[in-house]
Amino acid sequence: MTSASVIDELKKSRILELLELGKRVDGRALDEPREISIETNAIPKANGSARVRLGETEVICGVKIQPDRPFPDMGDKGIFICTAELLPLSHPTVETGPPGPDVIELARVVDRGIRESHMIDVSQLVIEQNKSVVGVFADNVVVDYDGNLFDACSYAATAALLSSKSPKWNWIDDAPTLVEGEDMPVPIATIPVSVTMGKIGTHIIVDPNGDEWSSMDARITITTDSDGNICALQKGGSDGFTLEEIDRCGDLSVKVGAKIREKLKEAQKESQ
Amino acid sequence: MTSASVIDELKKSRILELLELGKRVDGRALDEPREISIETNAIPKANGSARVRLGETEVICGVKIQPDRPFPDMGDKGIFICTAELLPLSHPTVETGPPGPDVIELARVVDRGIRESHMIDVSQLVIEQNKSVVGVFADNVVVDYDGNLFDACSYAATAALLSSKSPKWNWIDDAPTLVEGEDMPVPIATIPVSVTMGKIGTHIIVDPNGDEWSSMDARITITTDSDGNICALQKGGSDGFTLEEIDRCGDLSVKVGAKIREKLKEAQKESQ
Amino acid sequence: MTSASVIDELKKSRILELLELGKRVDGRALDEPREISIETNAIPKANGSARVRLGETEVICGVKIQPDRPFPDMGDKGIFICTAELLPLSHPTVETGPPGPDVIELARVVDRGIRESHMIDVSQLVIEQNKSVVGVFADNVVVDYDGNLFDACSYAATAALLSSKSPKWNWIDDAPTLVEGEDMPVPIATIPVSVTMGKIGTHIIVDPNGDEWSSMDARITITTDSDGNICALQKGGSDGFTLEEIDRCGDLSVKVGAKIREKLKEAQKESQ
Amino acid sequence: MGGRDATMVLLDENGIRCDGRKVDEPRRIMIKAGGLKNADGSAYIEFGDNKILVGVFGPRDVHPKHMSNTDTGILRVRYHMEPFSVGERKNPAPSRREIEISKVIKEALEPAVMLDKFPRTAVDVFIEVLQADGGTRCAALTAASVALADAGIPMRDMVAAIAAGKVADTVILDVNNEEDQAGQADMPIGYMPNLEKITLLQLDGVLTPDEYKKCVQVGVDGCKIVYDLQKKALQEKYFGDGGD
Amino acid sequence: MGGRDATMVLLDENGIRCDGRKVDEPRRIMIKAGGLKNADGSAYIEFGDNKILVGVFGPRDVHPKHMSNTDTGILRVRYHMEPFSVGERKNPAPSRREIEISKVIKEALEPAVMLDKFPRTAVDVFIEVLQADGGTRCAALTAASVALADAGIPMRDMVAAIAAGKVADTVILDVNNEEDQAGQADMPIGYMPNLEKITLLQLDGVLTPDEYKKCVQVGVDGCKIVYDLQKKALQEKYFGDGGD
Amino acid sequence: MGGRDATMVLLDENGIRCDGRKVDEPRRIMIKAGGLKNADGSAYIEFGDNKILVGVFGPRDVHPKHMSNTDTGILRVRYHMEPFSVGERKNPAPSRREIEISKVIKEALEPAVMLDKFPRTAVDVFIEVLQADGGTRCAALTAASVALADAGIPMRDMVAAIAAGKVADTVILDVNNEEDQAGQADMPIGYMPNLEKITLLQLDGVLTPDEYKKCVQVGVDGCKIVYDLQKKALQEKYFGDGGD
Repeated sequence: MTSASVIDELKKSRILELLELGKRVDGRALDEPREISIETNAIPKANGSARVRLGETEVICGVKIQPDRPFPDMGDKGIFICTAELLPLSHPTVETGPPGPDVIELARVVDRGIRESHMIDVSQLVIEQNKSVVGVFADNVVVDYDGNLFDACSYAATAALLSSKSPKWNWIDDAPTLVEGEDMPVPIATIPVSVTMGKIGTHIIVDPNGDEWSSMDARITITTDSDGNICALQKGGSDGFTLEEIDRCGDLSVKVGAKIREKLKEAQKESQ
Repeated sequence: MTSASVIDELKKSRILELLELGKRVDGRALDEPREISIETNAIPKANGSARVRLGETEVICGVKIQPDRPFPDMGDKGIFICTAELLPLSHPTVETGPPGPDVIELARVVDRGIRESHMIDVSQLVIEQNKSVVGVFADNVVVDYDGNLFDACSYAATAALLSSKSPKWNWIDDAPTLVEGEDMPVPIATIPVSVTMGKIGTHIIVDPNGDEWSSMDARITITTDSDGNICALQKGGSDGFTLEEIDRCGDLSVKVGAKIREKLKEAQKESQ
Repeated sequence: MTSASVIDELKKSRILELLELGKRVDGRALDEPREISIETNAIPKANGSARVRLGETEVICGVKIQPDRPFPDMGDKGIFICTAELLPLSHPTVETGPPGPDVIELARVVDRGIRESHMIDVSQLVIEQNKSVVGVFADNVVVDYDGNLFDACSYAATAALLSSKSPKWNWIDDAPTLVEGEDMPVPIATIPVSVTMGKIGTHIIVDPNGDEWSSMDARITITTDSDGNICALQKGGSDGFTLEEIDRCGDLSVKVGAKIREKLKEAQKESQ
Repeated sequence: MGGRDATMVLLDENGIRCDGRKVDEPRRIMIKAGGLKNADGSAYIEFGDNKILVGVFGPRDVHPKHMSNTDTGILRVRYHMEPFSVGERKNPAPSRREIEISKVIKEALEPAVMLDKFPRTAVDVFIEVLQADGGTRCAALTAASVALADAGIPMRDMVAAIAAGKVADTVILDVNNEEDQAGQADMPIGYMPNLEKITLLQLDGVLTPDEYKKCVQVGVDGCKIVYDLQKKALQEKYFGDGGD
Repeated sequence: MGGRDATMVLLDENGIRCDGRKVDEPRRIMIKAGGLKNADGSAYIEFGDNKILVGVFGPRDVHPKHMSNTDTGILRVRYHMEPFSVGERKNPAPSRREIEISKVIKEALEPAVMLDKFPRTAVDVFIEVLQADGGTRCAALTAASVALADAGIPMRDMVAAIAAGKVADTVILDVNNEEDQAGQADMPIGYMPNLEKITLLQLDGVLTPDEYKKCVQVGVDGCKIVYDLQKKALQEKYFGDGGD
Repeated sequence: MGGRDATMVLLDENGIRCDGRKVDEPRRIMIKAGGLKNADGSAYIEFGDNKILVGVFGPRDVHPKHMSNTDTGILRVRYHMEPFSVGERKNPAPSRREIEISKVIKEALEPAVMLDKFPRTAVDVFIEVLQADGGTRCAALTAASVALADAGIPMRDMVAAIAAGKVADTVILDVNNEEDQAGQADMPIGYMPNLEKITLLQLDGVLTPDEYKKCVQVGVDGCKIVYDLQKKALQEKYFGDGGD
């Protein structure tokens, strides 16, 4: 997703010109995210799922819940893993093959935002201590790219988890055994919301679209929880932020995050 | 094995010209496979083995039989796996490294032909239900290439399996334990025979040699069992077949397959 | 580390010229290794460690000791594994990525020299027969390259092992359980010393430095044990040795090895 | 294959299958042409419980150059399953099964695409299985044909695909997952109705020679039903109706 | 994060931390510029129990050529842990964590390096973690800045780095391993004191908005302490003293 | 090495080894030059229970070009074991052992091949171990020399190879699998009899300095026996007889 063509340079100039006037290319306010649409249960055979559109970026997340062996020295906790993948049909520049550093960072940041918020109470996901636990896998696939995958994947994973039903297993004859008809919601403690902000020149914009994404100098993704606390953060890009900008981004993430959390709650309600 | 040189074009024209006259470059009838020679026990230290020459194509198959853990939810069945590999000494164009799509397809088609015929009765290959089963591995290596690896590998694997002796294991002290001196033939239910046909122009030819292989428009591999039933099929190549051609290939596979099955039975007798 | 530049050719001529006069580029005698400095406990959190400088070649070895599962059919023996890696900061030509044949050979020769000397008595490294053993991992990383990594890595691994303290585990409740405060030296049976000799023209030199290494025609690494016996050997490079040269190299390895063994013993004493 | 699970009733005394269908009745099929914004062409198919998305890019340059062909264009196909598309979470690394199916679908599409119209370049077909039921390769091939047409790639015909098979000693159309697991045979077929050519054909399971011929015929007839739905999907996108 | 181990006393009644430090006190930091013979520039840092070696090569040609940029130089960073650097022996293959940290450090260094001064070429920064305690990425970034300066790469400023965090509901400077495992939040910060820019910032763990702002401030102040030690290390190498 | 299995009698009171051989007696060796149809040169060897096939291609172009050398030809060697060649089925991926042996055999062959006669090109030697007993590398090297000669590659000499070793405190020729597993030392030797140069030499196991010298001598004498069989194999192919 890097580029240095003449067109890109022109686009960047145009974006910057508008920002000097307080405007964005698609008419949004600087602190305004794009329209979010959330469709849950898009993959009915999965244990939970969501299809999220953030502007023209589109992500599908499917949740699989299944017995697993605990990690070493973590026998009293279940497993939560969130991944992200750019499908090659999402953009002409995406290549198949093992993920590069960009995609690895994306997956890890989305995973960490949800993990550090303690959204999923993994202590409740134990079938038999030290032997068998429940694994919750939230896999994001990007099907259309128009910037800001961090937030789109985060919302898709969160919405999919909120809509998930977990089967129940008992430990019988040294093996986890499915208990029919006892599906329950996944134990949810909070609803994390990530808000990604780009820095172009000295301007901070919320939820950069594809053109803004390739023009920006630096970015920051801040995740807040239902209490309005900040629980994860990742700075990226080839420029820095002043102390004042970092503070302002913190405030923005709380404010914008609260509105998006309401949309996630709505989607959760509709899914039930 | 792809090519587009002038020589190749001339070869193809010549092959096609002859076919219009009902003839093949090596003088065979259109429904006539090349000479097959089968030498069993070529690798005495393996549990079974065969060296097969189909014209100038040559394949060695070695069978290894050893205790293994069953696949999940398959605790009452042993394991049968058949592979195929093109050794780099078999042709100047073969490259080392992980197998490409052609070789992966080859291995999977050969495996499926034998597996779907139910040649090996895997339900008899259980040492201790859900804990330990017998694994039968038939590994083909191609040492000389002159077209039609599908059939050459299939005959080599089948002949090697027919000549195999399996050790016996008992379940003692939570481990499979070898019982000396109780080697027995592998449990065989039927003898599958694959017959590969190429389509060049509108002509269908049995067992294409190397030059025919690189000239053909499409191919079909059909496996029949000892009852003369059809148990596996794979179409390949960049052209299609008419419904009538598909029917005709089915008949050919039964007719030609029956003759080749006799050769495999002979080789089995000689191996004992 | 291959090269064929004009400078390299000139260097080789100069080295050879001097050798004809019985001299080396850095003033050493032909059978004289470079200065060796050994600092143990360079990595205090490891179970043992050493930083070794052989001239301007520098290697760090860290030893990790931890419970492991025994190899199949080796349930009455612990595990010893020695590795070697060229860090990319050690020389401008080193590339990241999976190790090439040169580095694989280096690691295996260093491992074999120590293993075949029976330095570590692996029969004493059993926690519970067939279930749990102690694994001793000696990992070498090269931080500065100036030729002869074979000997530098071998000395680093040997010094690190001589300085190692192993924790103790008991088999309790089907798991290895650490016994606090019972760290003991690793069971050492002998001190192996590898001596690498290069052949340039008809001259045999001990411990080639970087320039000599890229100029030499062949090399031989011979490891001796505390009894002055020869326990491992590896010939390398694109030329051969006469029978007489091989005999002479054997004698050199015993003579030079004995001196270096004293340095390793000193370092061991200092580490305690 | 071959009576794997004897306890399941795959066909009742009235000739009704485990999911309520008649022997020659396909599952519900919904095809949508277009949908993706960045792809040059795309299609989405629901074929029973299969949900598959296909995106097409090209003709476009080939990197590295030596992979291109001066005489003809090349078709590249990747069939890929999402981790959440199957019962047990799938490992994200491409499996040998996915590599084989990619090749089989590629060779099934090649006779339909006028590759000689775009020498030196490549057309890429990316197939994403979001949810898998039996018969993903037929559904994928069907959708890929529509996506290629949607991308404006010059074509001789479209390939329609569906599986025939055998359960309870009866030849059936459109094998679902249970029938694939517990039935006697599965024969995926890809067919170009205008050119009257079978371009994909596979078989797992045991058939008598007569059943074999019947299966091929039943499959070809089924492909014609699928073909009508492919055309309808393109008409809906480009003329705003279902071709009625 | 977030009170993982309730039994450990991370802060006693006198405001003293588990390793005896005060809340705003960094661990012992020792920086040495140079040291490696083959690298164009190098540095070694001990930051608490962290021991990290950094070597720099370049500017030098890029292979393959198409990875280079005609307008600007490129910076390449590899963060790598030795197998023996952590509690349980690390698998030698690069982990996803190492790949992410390499990227984060690269982007933290880029604003400091005058990349436009060496178009078409690359500067390589190789970071080797010999022994890991909490905060390896801050220690690595700090040492990498010194190694770049030692290599004579033109720079706008150096990046100094240290983590702020939260234990026992108190904001602290320089999180060690125990505090990272059992504490409530860890916020690594990289800062250029002259340009007044934060170039690395991450956070794991829960902070109120006020604590968040306080953490950033405490971290920035800590970076200034580290910055003095960086300058001192360079002065010692190049002028034979500690700048006193 | 070193008396791994004390219960096995490796040498009886009459100086007879576990497989009936005398101390200086090689196993049965059968060498055939040629045999493969597509390779430019080939050889097949049975050396005790080892069965090894070698194919040679070249001199031929090198891809990618930058791997070639304008001054000299290059030799590439791959030593590879079939999955069924050893006791327990071998994983098909190349092992580190196979990579090392490939390198050792390559360097053992290089002094024998006139690489300067074919600059810019490569000769490829593909070694396939069909059945392994002790001493595969010596058998492989022996067969590779014959295959190179069969391919018409210009050579200074052929390399013959065999192992010396030590069992029951006695130096022996041609170590078999049991002797390798339970014996005291294994020393594979590759030797060019005309040029009187040792080009392959390895040792695992403990030898006194005197035993070391004796092993080398015994091995070199053994190589001369092997060398005669190599020449005989080529004579049989090219002159239709065994050189009698």
